[in-house]
Amino acid sequence: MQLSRDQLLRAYRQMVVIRMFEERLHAEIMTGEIAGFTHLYCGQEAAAVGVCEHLGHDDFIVSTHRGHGHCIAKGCDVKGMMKEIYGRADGLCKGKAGSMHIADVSVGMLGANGIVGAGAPQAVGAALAAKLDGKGKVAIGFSGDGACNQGTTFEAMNMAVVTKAPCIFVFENNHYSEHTGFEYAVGTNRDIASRAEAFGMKVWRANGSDFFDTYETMADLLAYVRAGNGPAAIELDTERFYGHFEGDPQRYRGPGEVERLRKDRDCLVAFRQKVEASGVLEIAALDAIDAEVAILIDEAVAEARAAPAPALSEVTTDVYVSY
Amino acid sequence: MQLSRDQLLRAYRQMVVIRMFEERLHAEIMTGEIAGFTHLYCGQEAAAVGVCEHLGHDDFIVSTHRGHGHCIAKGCDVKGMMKEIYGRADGLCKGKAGSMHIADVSVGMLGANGIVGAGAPQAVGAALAAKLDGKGKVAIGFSGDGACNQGTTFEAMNMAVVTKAPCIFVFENNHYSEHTGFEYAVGTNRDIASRAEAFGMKVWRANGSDFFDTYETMADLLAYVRAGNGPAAIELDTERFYGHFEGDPQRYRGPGEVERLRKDRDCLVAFRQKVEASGVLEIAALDAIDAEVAILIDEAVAEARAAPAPALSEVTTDVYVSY
Amino acid sequence: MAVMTIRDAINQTIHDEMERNADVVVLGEDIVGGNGTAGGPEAIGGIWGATTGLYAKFGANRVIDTPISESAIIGAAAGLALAGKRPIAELMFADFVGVSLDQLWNQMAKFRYMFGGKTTCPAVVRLIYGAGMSAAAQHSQSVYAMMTSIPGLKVVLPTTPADAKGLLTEALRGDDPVMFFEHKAMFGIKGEVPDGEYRVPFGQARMAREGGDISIVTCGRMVKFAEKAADNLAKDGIGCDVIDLRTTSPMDEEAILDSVEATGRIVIADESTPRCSLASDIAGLVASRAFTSLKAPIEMVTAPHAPVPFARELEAAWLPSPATIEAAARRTLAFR
Amino acid sequence: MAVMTIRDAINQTIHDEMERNADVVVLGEDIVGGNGTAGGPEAIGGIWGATTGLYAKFGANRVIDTPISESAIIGAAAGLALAGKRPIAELMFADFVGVSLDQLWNQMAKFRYMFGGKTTCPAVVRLIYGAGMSAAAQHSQSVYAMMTSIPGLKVVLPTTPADAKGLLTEALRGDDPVMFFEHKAMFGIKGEVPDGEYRVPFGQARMAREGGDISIVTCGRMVKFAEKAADNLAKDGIGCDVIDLRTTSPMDEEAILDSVEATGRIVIADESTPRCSLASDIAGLVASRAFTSLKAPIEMVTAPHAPVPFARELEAAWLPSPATIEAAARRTLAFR
Ligand SMILES: Cc1ncc(C[n+]2csc(CCOP(=O)(O)OP(=O)(O)O)c2C)c(N)n1
Ligand SMILES: Cc1ncc(C[n+]2csc(CCOP(=O)(O)OP(=O)(O)O)c2C)c(N)n1
Ligand SMILES: [Mg+2]
Ligand SMILES: [Mg+2]
Repeated sequence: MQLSRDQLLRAYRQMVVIRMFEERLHAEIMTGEIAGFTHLYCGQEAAAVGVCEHLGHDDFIVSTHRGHGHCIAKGCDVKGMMKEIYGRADGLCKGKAGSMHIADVSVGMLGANGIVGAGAPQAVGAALAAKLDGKGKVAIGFSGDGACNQGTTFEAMNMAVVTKAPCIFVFENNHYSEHTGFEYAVGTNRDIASRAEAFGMKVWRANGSDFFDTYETMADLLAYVRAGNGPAAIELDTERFYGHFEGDPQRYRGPGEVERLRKDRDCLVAFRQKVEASGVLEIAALDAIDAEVAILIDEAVAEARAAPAPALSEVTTDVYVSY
Repeated sequence: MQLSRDQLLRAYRQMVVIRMFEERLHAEIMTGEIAGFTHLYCGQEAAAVGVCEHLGHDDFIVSTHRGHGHCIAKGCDVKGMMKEIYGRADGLCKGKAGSMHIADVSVGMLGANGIVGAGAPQAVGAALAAKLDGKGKVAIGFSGDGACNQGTTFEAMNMAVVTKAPCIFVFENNHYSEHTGFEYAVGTNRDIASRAEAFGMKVWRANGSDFFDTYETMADLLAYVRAGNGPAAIELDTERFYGHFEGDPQRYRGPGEVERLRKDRDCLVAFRQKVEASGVLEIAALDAIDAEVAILIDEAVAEARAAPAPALSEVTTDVYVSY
Repeated sequence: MAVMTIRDAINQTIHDEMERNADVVVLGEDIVGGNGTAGGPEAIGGIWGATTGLYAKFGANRVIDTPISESAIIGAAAGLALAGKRPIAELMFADFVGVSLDQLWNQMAKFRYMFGGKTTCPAVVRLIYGAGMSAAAQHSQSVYAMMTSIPGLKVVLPTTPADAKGLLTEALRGDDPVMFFEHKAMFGIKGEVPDGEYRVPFGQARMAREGGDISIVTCGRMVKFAEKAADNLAKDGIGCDVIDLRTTSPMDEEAILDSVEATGRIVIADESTPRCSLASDIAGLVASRAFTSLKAPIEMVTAPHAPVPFARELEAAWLPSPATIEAAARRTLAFR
Repeated sequence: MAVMTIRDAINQTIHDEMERNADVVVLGEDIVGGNGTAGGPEAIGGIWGATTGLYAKFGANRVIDTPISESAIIGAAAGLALAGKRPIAELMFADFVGVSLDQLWNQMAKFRYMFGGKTTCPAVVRLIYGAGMSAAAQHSQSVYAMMTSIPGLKVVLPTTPADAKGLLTEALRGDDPVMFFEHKAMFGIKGEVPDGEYRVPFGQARMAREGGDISIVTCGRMVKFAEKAADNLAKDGIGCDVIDLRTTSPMDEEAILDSVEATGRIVIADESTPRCSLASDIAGLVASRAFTSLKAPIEMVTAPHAPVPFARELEAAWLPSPATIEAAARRTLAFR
C-alpha cells in the first residue's frame, strides 16, 4: 500500500503529538500539579495511529484507562485534553473526567474508561448503530492484554459475532496488565487473537510498534468489516515505555528492559528509518514536525496551568439532561 | 472400559431415578400444587450420570437452573428433593430453595443456580480448594449452551487455566437456551469445546445422550485432571425432552421433533439396547429397577404432599450463622 | 380510551415509538424468541409478551435478540445511546442487575457527568421485578432502591396501564437513562389507556386515594396493597392519602411533604428489604424536612432483612401485605 | 502494643491468621505482583501493600494472583468457602462491585438462606473505597450502603489500626461472608495495636467522643471529620457524641438510639451519595424508634446526588467535610 506524502506526514505528526504529550505529562506529574491516576501511552503510538488514521469522525472508538493516545489519534483537541488532565474548567470535559474518562463524542471518541473491559460491549452497541445506519461505518473497541480476561470482553465478542456487528476488537498486547505478565495471566492455546478467532470471527495480527504494519493490516481488516462481513479482531504486539501508572516502581521489569525497548521497539525511530531508507520523506520535514509539536505541547501545558478551576457549582450539574 | 455388573445397574438406576422424578414432576406440576419455575432434565440423564458416576462425595459439582439431574446423580436425597420442590419444612433446604436452588454440600453438591453462568467461577473456587488439599479431587461446573455465553463462564475458564485448578467445565449442549437455538446464539469457529480449547485447556467431546460414551470419555478426562494437569472441558451433545420450563409452549420446535428425539436420542433406550446386545445385563434386572424406582417416586410424592409447610418464623432464620 | 393490560400498554407504546422514531431499537434475551430454531423468529415473541410483534414489523436491525450476556446487553445499549440511538434493553429479571451493574452504574449513569455534560445517553432499561410468584431468592427482588441510589439514573415504576404508556413514552422522549421497572405480578392488570400521544412527566406522584388522616407513601405493587389497607381503614372512618410515587428518581418530594404536613402521620410501604431502602430514604426526607409536622413515629413497612424464600407460605410472610400496612397505619394513629 | 499503620495492621493480621489456620487463602489481582515477569512473584507485593510478603511465606496455592476477572474472583471465593476454606478476596477498588455484584449479592450472600441453613460461606472480601485522591467517578465511591442493604452480608469499616486488626480477625473467625471496607486515604493512619489475639465483635459501635449535646453518627473516613467538627464545637462548649459504627451490618442500633435519647439531636455524616443511603437508613431508624426523644429535624450530611468529579476543587466540594458536619450540628442545635 502506498501512502501519500501528506498521509505519511500526518501519521508521523499524530504519533509525535502522542509521544510528546505523554513525555511531557511524565515530567509534569513529578511537580505534583496533576492529580489522580495517569496511565501513559508512550511506546504504543503506532497502534492508536495505525488504527485511527483509517477512521472518520463518524466511525466510533471506545478506549481504556490508557486513553490519551486513542483520544489524540481520533482527533480530540490536544489543548482541551491537557486542560482536562489538569482539571480545568475549560477542559474537554470541564475537569470532571480527568485522565481516565476523557471523551469527545463529536469526533466519535466515546470515552476512555476506568473500568477494565467495560468498553468492549459499548463498542458493539456503537457498531450496531453503525449497522442500522447502513453507511459502512465501524466501531473499534480497544482492549489491553489484561482487559482481554474480563467477562465483558468475551461477551462482547460473542455478541458481535451473533449480531454481525461491524465491530473491531483491537487488542494491544503490551505484555503487562499492571505488574503481572501476559504469560501468567492470559490462558490461550496460542495468543489473544486465537481466542477471538474461536468466537468465529476473522482475526489479524500485526506489529503494534510499527506504524506501517499496523496501518496496512488494518486496511485489510477494515475492508473486510466495512463490506458487511461482521466483526473482526486484531492483536497488536506493542510495548509501554513507562510504568503501569505514574508512580509505578516497575520492579517487575528485567534489567535494561526499558532501554532495550526504547532502542528496538520505538515506533518513531522505526518510522524515521523506514521513510528515510525508502526516500519518501526527508528527515528535515520530520524534524520540522517535531519542532512544531513541541511548541504545541508547551502551549498546551502553559494554557492548562493558566486556566481557571471549575466553579464549585459544577459539582451538581450535568448529572441529568433534564432535572 | 469394562464396567462391573453393579456399576452398570447403579448407573441405569440413577438415570431412571432422574427420568421418573422429572416425568412425575411434569405431571404433578399440572395440578398446580408445585409453585415457581421448574426446568426438567428429562433427556439429559446420561450426561449427569455419565459424569457423576466417576465422583466421590469429596469431589464437587456446581449446577444450573436445570439442576435436578445433577443433584440426583451426585447423591442428593430424592425424597428430600421432592419435598423441597413442594416447598416443605423438611425439604432438603427447608423449603427455602425450591427447584432452582437445591444444594447439599455434604455430598459435594454445591448448588443449583438461578443465575445462568454463576456456577462456573464457584467451580473454580472449589477446584482451588481441592488443589490446596492435594488429594486429587476435582470440581465440576455444569453449563448449558446458553450459559457458555455468559462472561462469568469465560472468566472462569481463563482463571482455571491460569491457576491450574482441577476444574472441569461440562458443557451440556441441548441446542436451546430458552427459546433460542444454539446456531443463533453461540459464536464459534467450530463448537463450544473449541472455544474452551482456545483458553489453553484440553477438551473432549461426547454424545451426551449415550451413557457409555459420556462415561468413558469422562474417564479419560478425569485421569488427566486428577493427575494434576490443570483444567479441562467437555462438550456433551444432548437433548431436552420438555420445554425450557414447565409452561413453555415450545413453538420453536420443528414438527415431530420431540417424538423423534424420544425415539432416537433416549439414553435409557440406548442403554437397554446396548446391554441387551452385549448380553452383560438381562432386561429383567432393568425392569426390576424400573419397578423399584417407580415406587420410590410414588412414595416421594406422597410424602412430599403430606409433609408440613415451613413455620413462618423460618422467614428470617438462616440469613447469618451468628446474628 | 381503550381498556388493556399493562403488558399490552407497554407493547403498544414500544410499537408506537418505534414507528415514530427510527432511532428506537430494542434488544434483549429472547425478545424475539425462536431465532436459530425450526420455529423461526417470533415463534415465541418475548418471554413477557411485551415485545411481541416487533420483529415482524421492524426487523433484525432494530429488534435484536441477544445471547445470555447481560453486561453486553446493557453495555451495547449504552454504546447505541452514545452513538445517537434510543435503545430499549430488557433485563428479563431485575435480579440480573447483579451481572450487569457496572454498565448501569459506572457507565450509562455516569457518562453525561464524566464527559462534562457534552453527551446524552438516552437508554431505557426495562427491568422485570418483584416477588409473589414463588420464583425464589434470585428471581423475585425489587431492585429499585439500588437503582434509585445511583446518580444519573431515573427510576420509574408504573402501576396502571395508563401510567405504563405515559411513563414509557416520557422515558423514550427524554435524554437520560431510565430504569423502567415492571412488576411480574402486574402485567395482567387492566385499565383505561388514553389514545394517541400520552406522556406522564417524571417526578409527579399520583394521589391514588385522598384521606387526610394518614399519609401512605408507596410505589409499585405496594400501591394496590396500600389501597386495600386504605379501603379497610375507611370503613372505620380513617382517611388515608395513598401516594403512588410513579418515579422514585426524580421523586416528588413536595407531594410527600405536603401530605405529611397535613396528616402528621406517615406509613411507607416498600416491597424491598429494609436496610438503605426506599422506605428509609423517604423516612429520612420526612424526618429532616417535615419534622415539625410529625405527630407520630415514622412507620416503615418492608420485607424483612432476608432473601426471598421459595415456599408459598414463606414468600407470603416475607412480603408486606395489606394487613401489615393497615396495622402500621393503626399504630401510627394510636400514637399520642 | 505496637504502633503501626492501618495498612500494616491488615497485612500483619492476614499473616497471623494464615499461620494460625491453613484454610485461609488469599486471592486477587496483583496481590502478589510480578507473576509472569522478569522481576518474578512479589516484585511488587500488592498494589495497596496489604498483601506484601504473603506469597513468599505461604506459596502459590494459598496466595493466588488472578487475572482481571472480578466476577471470577468473588465467585471463586464463594466456591472456596463452600468447599471449606476461608478465602480473603481483594477488590482493588470497591467500585468493581459493579463487575462482580452477582457473586456478592445473589450468590455468597444467599447461599446459607437458600440452602436452608445447611452450609456456611465464610468469605471475606476486602474492598478499597472512598474519595479524596482525585481518582474520579469510577475509582472513588463508597459502596458500603449497597452492601449494607444486602441480607446475608456483614459490613465492616475499620477506622483505626487496632480496629483493623480486631475486626479483620473477627471476620476471619466468623462463618458469614464479610465485606471489609478499607479507605484508600486511611491506609497510612497510625495507632496502637494490641499484641497477640485481638478481636472486636461486630455490631458494637465505638464512642469516639462523648459530649451529650448532639449525636454525630458516622463511619469510615467521616469519623475523623466528625471528630474535627466535634473538637471545634467543643471550643464553644458544645459536647458531641461521635459514634463510629465500625460495622454497618450488623449495626449497633442501641448505641445510636441511646445517644439520641440523651441528646435529642442527631447529625449523620456519610461519605456516600444521599439516596437510599446509610444516612437515610439511620434517619429511618431514629425517626421510627427514637421519635419521642427527637428535639430537632434529623440532619444528614452526605455527598450530593452526583458522581465523584475529578478536579481537586470539585472533589473537595463533593465530599462532606468537618465544616459541613459542624454546620449541620449548629443547625440542629439552633432548632427550637
Ligand atoms: C474492572 C477493573 N479491574 C481492575 C482494574 C485495575 N486496573 C486498571 S488498569 C489494569 C491493568 C490493565 O491491563 P491491560 O488491559 O493490559 O492494559 P494496559 O494497562 O497494559 O494498557 C488494572 C488491573 C480496573 N481499573 N478495572
Ligand atoms: C443471568 C441470567 N440470565 C438469564 C436468565 C434466564 N434464563 C434462565 S435459563 C436460560 C437459558 C439457559 O440456557 P442453557 O444454558 O443452554 O441451559 P438449558 O436451559 O438449555 O439447560 C435463561 C436465558 C437467568 N436465569 N440468568
Ligand atoms: Mg497490557
Ligand atoms: Mg441449552
